[in-house]
Amino acid sequence: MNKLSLEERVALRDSVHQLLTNECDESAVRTTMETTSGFDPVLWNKLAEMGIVGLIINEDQGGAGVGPIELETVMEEVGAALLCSPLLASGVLAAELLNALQNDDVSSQLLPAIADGSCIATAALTGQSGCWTEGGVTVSAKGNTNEWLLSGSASYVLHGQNANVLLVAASTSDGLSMFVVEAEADGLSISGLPTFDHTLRLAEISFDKVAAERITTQRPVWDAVIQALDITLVALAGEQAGAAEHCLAATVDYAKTRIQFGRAIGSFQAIKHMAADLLLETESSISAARHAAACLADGTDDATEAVSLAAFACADTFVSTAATSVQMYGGIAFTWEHPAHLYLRRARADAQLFGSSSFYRERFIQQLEA
Amino acid sequence: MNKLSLEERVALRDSVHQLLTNECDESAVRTTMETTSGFDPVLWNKLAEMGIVGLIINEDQGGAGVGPIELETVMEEVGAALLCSPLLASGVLAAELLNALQNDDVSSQLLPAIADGSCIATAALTGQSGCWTEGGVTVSAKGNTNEWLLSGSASYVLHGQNANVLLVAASTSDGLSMFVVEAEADGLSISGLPTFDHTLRLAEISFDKVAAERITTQRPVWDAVIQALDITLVALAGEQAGAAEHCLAATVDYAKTRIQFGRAIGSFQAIKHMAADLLLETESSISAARHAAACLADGTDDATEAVSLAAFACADTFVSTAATSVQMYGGIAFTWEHPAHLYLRRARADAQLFGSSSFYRERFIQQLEA
Amino acid sequence: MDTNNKIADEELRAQVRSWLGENWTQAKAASLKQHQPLWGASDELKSWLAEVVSARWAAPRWPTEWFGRDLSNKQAKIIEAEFAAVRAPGTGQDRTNLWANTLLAGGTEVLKSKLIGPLLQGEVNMCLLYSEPNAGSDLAGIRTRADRQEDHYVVNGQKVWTSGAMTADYGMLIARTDWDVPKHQGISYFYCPMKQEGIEVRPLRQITNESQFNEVFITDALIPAENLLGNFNQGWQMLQTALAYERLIMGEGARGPRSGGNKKAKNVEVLIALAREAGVLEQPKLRQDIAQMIAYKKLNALNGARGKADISQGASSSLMSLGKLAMSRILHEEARLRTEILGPGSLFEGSDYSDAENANFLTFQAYLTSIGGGTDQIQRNIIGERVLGLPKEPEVDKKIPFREVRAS
Amino acid sequence: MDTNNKIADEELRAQVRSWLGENWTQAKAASLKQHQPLWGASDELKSWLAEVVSARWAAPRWPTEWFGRDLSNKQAKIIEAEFAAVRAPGTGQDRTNLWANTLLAGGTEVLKSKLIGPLLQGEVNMCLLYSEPNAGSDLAGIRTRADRQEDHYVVNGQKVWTSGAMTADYGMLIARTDWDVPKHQGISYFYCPMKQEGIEVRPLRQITNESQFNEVFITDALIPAENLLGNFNQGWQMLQTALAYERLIMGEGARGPRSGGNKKAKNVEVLIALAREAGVLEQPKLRQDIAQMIAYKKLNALNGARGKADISQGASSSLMSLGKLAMSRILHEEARLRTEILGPGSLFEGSDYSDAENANFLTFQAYLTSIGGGTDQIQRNIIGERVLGLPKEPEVDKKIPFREVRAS
Repeated sequence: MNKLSLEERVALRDSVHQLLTNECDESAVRTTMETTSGFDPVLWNKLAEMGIVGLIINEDQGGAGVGPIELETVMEEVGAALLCSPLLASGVLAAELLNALQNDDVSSQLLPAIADGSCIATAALTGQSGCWTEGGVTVSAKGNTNEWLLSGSASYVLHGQNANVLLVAASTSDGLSMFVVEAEADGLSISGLPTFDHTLRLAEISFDKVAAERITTQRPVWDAVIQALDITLVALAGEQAGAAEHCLAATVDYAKTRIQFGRAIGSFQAIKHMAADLLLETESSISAARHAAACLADGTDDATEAVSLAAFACADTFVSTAATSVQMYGGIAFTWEHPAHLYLRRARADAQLFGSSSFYRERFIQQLEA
Repeated sequence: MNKLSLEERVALRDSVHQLLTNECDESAVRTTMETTSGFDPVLWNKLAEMGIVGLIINEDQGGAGVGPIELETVMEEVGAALLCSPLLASGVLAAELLNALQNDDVSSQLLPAIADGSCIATAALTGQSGCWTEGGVTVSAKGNTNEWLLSGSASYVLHGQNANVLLVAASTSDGLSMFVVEAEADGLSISGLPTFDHTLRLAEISFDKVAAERITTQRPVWDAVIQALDITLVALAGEQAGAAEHCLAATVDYAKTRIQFGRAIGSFQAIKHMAADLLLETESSISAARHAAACLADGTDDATEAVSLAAFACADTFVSTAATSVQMYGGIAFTWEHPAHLYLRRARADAQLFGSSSFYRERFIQQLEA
Repeated sequence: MDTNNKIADEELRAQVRSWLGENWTQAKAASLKQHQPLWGASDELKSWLAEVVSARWAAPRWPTEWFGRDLSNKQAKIIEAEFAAVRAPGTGQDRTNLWANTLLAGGTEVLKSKLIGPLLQGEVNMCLLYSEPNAGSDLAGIRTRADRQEDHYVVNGQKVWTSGAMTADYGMLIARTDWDVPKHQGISYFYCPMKQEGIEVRPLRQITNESQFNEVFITDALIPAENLLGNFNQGWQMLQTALAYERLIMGEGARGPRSGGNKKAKNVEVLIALAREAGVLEQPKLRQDIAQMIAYKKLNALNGARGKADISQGASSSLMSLGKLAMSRILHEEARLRTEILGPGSLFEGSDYSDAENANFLTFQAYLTSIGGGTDQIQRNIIGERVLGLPKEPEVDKKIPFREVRAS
Repeated sequence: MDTNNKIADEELRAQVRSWLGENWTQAKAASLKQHQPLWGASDELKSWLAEVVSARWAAPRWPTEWFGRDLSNKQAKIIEAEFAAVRAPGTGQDRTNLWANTLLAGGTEVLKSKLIGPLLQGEVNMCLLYSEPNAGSDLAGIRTRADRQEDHYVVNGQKVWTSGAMTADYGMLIARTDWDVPKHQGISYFYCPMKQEGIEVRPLRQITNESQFNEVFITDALIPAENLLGNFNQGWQMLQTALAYERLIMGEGARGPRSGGNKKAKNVEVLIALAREAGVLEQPKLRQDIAQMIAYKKLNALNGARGKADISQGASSSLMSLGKLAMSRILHEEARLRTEILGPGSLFEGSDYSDAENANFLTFQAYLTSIGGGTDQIQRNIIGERVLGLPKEPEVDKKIPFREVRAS
């Protein structure tokens, strides 16, 4: 994995910011979020061309070959802009899962297409319970070296309805394995779920003896899943921190110009103190996300601890910042036309995507106890 | 049990208020709290003469024969004035425990002296764990009908160092029983504990084969203890609500007169909004304490639920009001000479005396589930 | 005197009971139970109200020239009790009919003669035209203007957060009539006819994806001169009167269970049931949070009951002003808990996911309480100033001509 | 130039290393380790500082006429690194010595000649005479007066929250010198001699039952005219300079672990250990709360590290202004958790109950952070205004003569 220099990272961030400013303003988000696929293929291709989709895919597989630090940087911009895309599903979760499984054949087969955006991949790792531990898997596989059939169901599959390829965790008589399933496979049924956050796409998938290719690996499979989830959590933390920072900045701008009682409302302590408290939260979330990214990149001992911290700190901060901003705006944010509720919806969704804040707080203290 | 009319209750409250204004101002509290006994015998006698010490003791035992409603009313004044006295230990907990055990001989022997203040009684119900359930008892009794000997220890005994008589819960081979022990009995060792709230007196008591009189009763003993604890909790809730209300009122008065930046500090939203939020809390605590008292007096089905609610609502409110008031006062409340810390000390003590808020929140939801 | 009153009380009770016995037939009761349209009264209700009004039961505290009986509050309560006993609607409008009370308090004879009867009879639909995009917390900052021309006023401006504007016949409107005096001194209060060309009503889509409110665009709309309430340029005082009626009505409605909390409120059980169903009721932290939330609800109900007991009839209670702030916390916290109970199940919307739908709806709808009708922040100012007596902030725009007041 | 500098850097490093090798003997290191008195420097330290000063290592960034070497920040850091490597104190005072920096910035030549050397050598004890009973949050509201009489000022008034006043030789004092101009414009800044008859120092007993601070009563105390810092009546500006030094020093000190949080801070383990010892570490709600509290601490440390990395040397960081607010929450929450862990065990005080003593002490001591040096409320104003750029409140007393300003 390479690391960009600070200057290169700033340039990367600027270019993403510029692209999203041009192609992903509020009106574009509102249009895209009401489409069936929930993403804009043109923008998706531009992101792929820019190297964003393949950011953490090795250079020899067509990716940019950088790591969590650069990913987190990009995701702050993604969060601020409320980008609708399968980036997290395909370019992060699925890509890192393939990286982690260290099966060169499968990686060579899938990663280049993931990196150039032509193949959208995602991972099916949990069932109805939405429990992101090994026990949450509710797909089982039967077969032998050459032929495997999957049965059962998976849910909360990010952009499952847009995927060309699914990476599916399934239990076998030998323990857990990962499988590759084509989206068109017989016996596979993918249903989009109606999400409260319209910028999000989730699917439920049922498997009725679906033919699948087993990904052989030297690693314990759930370890690979955890590696993939950890970088996904860091990316999500970046999205949350960037979005929270954006919410606060926009609200503060409004508070400077909205006049009531002959004064800008931001001159009232009620508003000013809410903003000050939120600044502490948003700055802390940025610190948490960046620190987790740095720890993952450096492979420090406390990386998992840092990821847990970022997971709950950023989730809680985005929710509270988006929620408080509605209160600070007042009536205007109670209208559909105002963007505040879009952020609050995203914040509530992000806070549940891969497990709750309580789950990660518990994981955090377990790591501290260890 | 009689109930006073509203007018009589107002008169009772006024007379207590008058007495405490005269004899229990801040300087009297500061003097009394640094004495060994931690109460003023002269004021104690006046309270007894006024009927306050024997408030819930039947008239035929020398008491006023009223109930929780009147007691709660009085306790609001007691809390506001930070009265230092064994009222809760002797006139409430011990007195109601005797009422509840329904043993006429023992009651006739003890209650008149408790009511007139000449005998200070208290109850030893828990050990080192401070757990106010039957499992928390760590005194055991051996003997037969005529002769009982107690061994073990009790702690958190309210005004144990001032008591003439102890009511002691002890386990026997037949289950739990209550015993009367004279403070001068052989083998008894009473050690005052150094309390952070200087207006409080607690003792640890060890029993080395101490001769005791068993209080025979038809009721399950722990039921009687719960009855006594419930009215004690209501009295404590009244104390907490009255004290919290006083804290807020005093702080608001200060905020009206303290000038900074050419304005009363109470004109700043930061202070004003803290005060408004506290008013919601203090009014709620008064409602909770009075409602619990009314439910106990009427013996309603949900009386225990109402007591639980009052227990945690009033404890939390007094702590948060006293703590927030220090912040609102600013530097001046950081000095020993300012009374704010006396209330904060009392609030922190009251919140632990008979179990934590978490304990009563759990009891509350159990009652709602039932 | 006491004896005289007692006889009158019993006579009155007998009278109303007998009248109800004759007129409140089972058929009417049945017809009124169903088909209550969202806005405006049904024909059946209107017809019943007409009977109540003509028998002078609708507003018994009011003077006899305005459909009333000049009765004391105590005796009016007797009538209300009899109506309530048979579940007949229509009396007590001297307490609960915001529109009629405001009109009676400030209307011209012409307007009162024209509308008080129809208002009591449910013949007229109404709405409120107070808030504007730039005058929310600061209602006295309104910029909708009304200019006198001969025997009417010409109105231009925009109002927002209006419910019922689509069906309303009249709106109670505040508009600026003098721009050269301080902000509170140049406002007038009108009954504005809504069915006219100059009034355009557009539904306002809310974050809940409902449209409970409207925006109202006003372009050269006309108001007859006799539709002025209170004095010209003294609309702020008239507004305070109307707001006081509104708070009184809302306060009674919002206070929750009448008993101090003896009965377990239904939504309490719902939350515990929800947690049980989701299999998380045994989680100790959640139990603490649910207990605390239920406690907030019970304490608010107890405060309401205590406030009701404390205050004398008609007076506003300090406890009442706390209710809105308390409800705001309760609703936001309930939404948070519903979300926590559902976990990832809260991600969805639509009729197949009713638990999620409830949690998400409440998350957004809670702002209607914490923002609508004065934000929590404004409410804390009110409590701090009016209840606790803390001094007001310096008001930079209070004494200058409105023309010079800074605006967004 | 780059090459020249590199050579100079290495020369400098060699120079300081050799000097330390000769002068920082093991005996000195040992004598300085022990017996550090609470107020003021020990004789051993003073004697060492005198060596450091005369070798011009104490304040290398300063001009040569004031014991310095006129070095760049980068080269000064080389000296600091060498001193730190052998744990020798005394250098870097051009960053850390509040008293000397303030004096250098604003003092008269007479005063600088008299005191700068002794200040660097630890020969002079100092205290701050800023706050007054009626000027806490509003420091510009001070009422201690200084009146010029011939070649000195006569001072009368009262100061509070002074630490070290008992042993101080001088206090940095602000006093009002003109009552007829607005509040910020009539203040002057002095080095006030403390060992004189007109100064009475009384210990202030705190709620923690300690006496870390004093009240200082000033009655006709005299200050020589040359002890004025900055210009007459421009003490407010001088104060801002002094406060900026103070914040810089405090900020560096308060930022917590230098690494971004790679190492588990010691007090984290203490809290978990405390819960384990009390047998409550397995309670799920407590685990959540402890995790959150540790998270607050780590996040604050991470913010500090990020702020340090973000800002260029010497500049004040917006993240730094958040640290005080963050610490306030952390300390109050830690006190709450310690109390919850102990339960009824928290009721006690005294040396036999050290866990309770810690919990109770911290409960009170936390206010030193949330009130001292500007309350959390003032701090939120500062963050809102200086960091987020929100407008100030109307200031009613800013432009009127101080004589007319309302006081308590």
